[in-house]
Amino acid sequence: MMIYLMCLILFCVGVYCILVKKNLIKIIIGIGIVEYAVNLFFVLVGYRVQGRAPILAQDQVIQNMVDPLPQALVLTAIVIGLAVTALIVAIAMRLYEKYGTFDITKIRKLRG
Amino acid sequence: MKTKEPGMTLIVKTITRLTVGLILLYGIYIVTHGHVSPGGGFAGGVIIALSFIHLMLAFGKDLALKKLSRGAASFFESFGAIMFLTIGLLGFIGGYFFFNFFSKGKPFNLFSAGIIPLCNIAICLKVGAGLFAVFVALILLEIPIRKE
Amino acid sequence: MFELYVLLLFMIIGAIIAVEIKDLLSSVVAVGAVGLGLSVAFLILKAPDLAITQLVVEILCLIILIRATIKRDIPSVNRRKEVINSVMALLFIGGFLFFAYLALKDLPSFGHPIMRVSQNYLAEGLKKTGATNLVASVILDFRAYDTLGEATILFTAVIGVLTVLRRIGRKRVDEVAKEEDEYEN
Amino acid sequence: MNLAAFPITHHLLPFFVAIPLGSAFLVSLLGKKLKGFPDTFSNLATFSLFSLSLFSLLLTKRFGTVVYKVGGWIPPIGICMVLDSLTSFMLVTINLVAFLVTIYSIGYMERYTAKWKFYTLFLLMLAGMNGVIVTGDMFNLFVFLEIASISSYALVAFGVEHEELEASFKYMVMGIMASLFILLGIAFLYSLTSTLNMADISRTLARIGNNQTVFFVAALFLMGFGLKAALVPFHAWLPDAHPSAPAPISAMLSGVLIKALGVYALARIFFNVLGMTAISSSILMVLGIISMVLGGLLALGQEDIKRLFAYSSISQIGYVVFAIGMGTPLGILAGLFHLFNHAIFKSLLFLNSGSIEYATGTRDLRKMGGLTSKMPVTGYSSLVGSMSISGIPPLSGFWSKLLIILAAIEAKHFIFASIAVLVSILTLAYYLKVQKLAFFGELKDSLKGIKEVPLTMKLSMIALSIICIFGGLLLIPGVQRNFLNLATEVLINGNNYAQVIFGSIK
Repeated sequence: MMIYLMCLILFCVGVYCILVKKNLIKIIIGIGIVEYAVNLFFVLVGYRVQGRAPILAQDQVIQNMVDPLPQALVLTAIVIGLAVTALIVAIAMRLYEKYGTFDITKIRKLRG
Repeated sequence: MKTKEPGMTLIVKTITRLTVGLILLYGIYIVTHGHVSPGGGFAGGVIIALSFIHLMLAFGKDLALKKLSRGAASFFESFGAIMFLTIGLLGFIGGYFFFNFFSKGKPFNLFSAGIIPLCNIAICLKVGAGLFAVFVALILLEIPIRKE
Repeated sequence: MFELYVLLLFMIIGAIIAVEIKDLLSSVVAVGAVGLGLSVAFLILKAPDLAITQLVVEILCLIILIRATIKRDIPSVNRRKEVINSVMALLFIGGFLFFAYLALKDLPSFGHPIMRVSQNYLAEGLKKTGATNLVASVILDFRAYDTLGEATILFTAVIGVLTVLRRIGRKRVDEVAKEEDEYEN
Repeated sequence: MNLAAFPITHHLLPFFVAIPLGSAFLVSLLGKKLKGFPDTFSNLATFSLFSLSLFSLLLTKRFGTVVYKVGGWIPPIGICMVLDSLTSFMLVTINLVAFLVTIYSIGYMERYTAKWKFYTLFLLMLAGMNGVIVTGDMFNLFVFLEIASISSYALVAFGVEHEELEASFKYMVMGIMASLFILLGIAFLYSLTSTLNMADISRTLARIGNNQTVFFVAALFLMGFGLKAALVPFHAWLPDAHPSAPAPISAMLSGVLIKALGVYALARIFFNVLGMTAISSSILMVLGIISMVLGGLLALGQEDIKRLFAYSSISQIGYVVFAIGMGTPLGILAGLFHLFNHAIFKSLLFLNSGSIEYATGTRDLRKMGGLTSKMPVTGYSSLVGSMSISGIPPLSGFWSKLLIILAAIEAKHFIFASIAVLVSILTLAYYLKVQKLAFFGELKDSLKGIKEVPLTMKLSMIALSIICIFGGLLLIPGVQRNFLNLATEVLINGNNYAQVIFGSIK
């Protein structure tokens, strides 16, 4: 319970960063932090007390493994995070090229 | 007086020369043993891409591009994607999309688990080539310094 | 599980430093530390696959981010405090945490997942797929369709990056521009 | 594996995803070398998808709900694909618009560089949308939602000018936030129910009963999918992102993307998975009404033609969400009908704006005038689209708006019904403004030399306006029973969804 809450606090640090900061790179960092928090939450959900990693070993009967499904999902989520980061960094670099700054308050051609 | 070579200092270059092969080998190991030990196509693919990126950071972009050109990278990427989709479609042999139609083999062996190692290889090709292509594109983007 | 608490505390502090520090490069390094902490946390939580993946992805992300920030911009981030904005954000976060707290009460407690469906993977994974790494058996056999999606996302992002980095997007009205731009070859 | 127990026709279900994915990979592999290959191949792909979706209508009529087990794993162990009437309704809508838009792109995209990248991303976006519609698994829905979103981020920035990049960045930040909220919601839901299959979640939740977690998850999903659908407190990205994209993409984004990722997902999850309650119903209705009014008011003041259309999209999505939120059979029917109609006329209008930009090089309404004389096809089809969206009888928009208002009266929401009528008049006002400024009046001197657009662009605009004119025919009892009513029943059924799914697994 406490550990879930700490994980969500990490989530909120990222959200705060996205909502308040005015620098493109800071926003990207905020997105990264939120991603970490969500991935960690998923793995926490599948953890089992005294559990073993879900990998079988030869000639050995292992009981009480942790849940493999969230791990598989988080693997997908990490890849999605990487893909998104690569694309958003590319866009941020193009914006820097066009405007000469990472400051979002100076990047304002659009009205609303 | 030497002409300035591209890349970093001699120390970095020497160490890179020693380690880059190991990194590549480790990536291949991770990919091919994805179904018996931790790792898999994705992690291995990233490691393989990192070995090329390592080369690029140490020796400059020309050498790395000579080893793996951009055309080849984008070809491997599309090829890996098509290979993965084809494995999925071949599942129709067994009756379903993504059916594990291969023989399962003996557990704990390298050649076991049906389509899983094949999928790992396809993903590794895709991921390695794709990430390398992204990195090269980002490196080559020269941004003019502007004075307002 | 004591070490997990310490690690999470470390990650939260690292995240706050990454958010609040002025210098962009330091900020990127701090977020890298958080990512490595996450990788260790995965190891403690018995997820070696994820630990490996997180580690290599973190390295790649750091290289990309450092590449984007190095020698760019004046390090001082705009200091003009927008009080209203921060207060709104904090209010939203407060509300979010409050409702999350209520919601967490009704979840199964930490360390005791229900595992109704996953039981099948543990019991039959080896017999039905032949893979001893059960995570691999889930991502590439039971849920291979998800992985197709995942590979496609990466493919999309690569094409997207190449698209965004084109030098010229539009042809002028009467200009017969050359088809391929300089990033092609 | 016994094939006989499973009719061979059911195997077409994976092809809704496999065809666009495969063609995207092939276009990216060969498109650079072979001239003309991207054009022909993409059109072939979207055409075959459209025919398949029409065939899927027959399939649902014949077999009812079809559940396809991917990899042969029985759900909830594996992922399943579900084809029910709502799915095939959405598939027809999406693939129809996509087909007509690809025809249009042949001519229009000549103005941009790197056409093969455009087609690759376009097909990936289509694959993502079809995947979202067809899936029966929560996490799989998230994965395909991300495919569609990421390709749309890149497509918004396709012109790589200042505004496009800025709009794309804004859209991307918002979109990623939305995705992460959705992912967090899925994590909570997984912890609570220990399954990812939508039908299984629905069954488990019905057993658990009321729960704080479900409430929180509903809030997360509302935020996430609300952002994707651009409901009003979350709408800020849409008026930037939709006008910045190339016209065919604006048509796809406004016409179908916000509906597939936003409205469809919201409806499916709230009705069939979480279960509709009085609170969620009234929240959806209020959000719908606010979007309707605010979108309409903001549209009135716009001078940029595409921006005006974008605000109008917010307003019309408000209608759809409001109608579906009522939860009554007539309301849902009206909402789905309006969804279909809006997909048609909004893509038509965006294609018109693209034609204007193609011919004149401007999007500013004040610089246009008298275009009908020079561009008759664009002019008249845009007239049809405008009149249809503002609800002039006998065009399709009139019937769906009438049904929405009737449904509101039937459900005794008289205030909301009168607001809907007023917003309809507002809609007429700003579309008359478009018609007056752009197509009627004196031809400006600077526009003397313009020409009508190429044939392929004309073809798709004509096709869309014909559907607009005859859209009302969908309400003829025989057609309505098979197309709209069946789709409505899926949502009305609510939690029985689980029984239907598990009943039809063979």
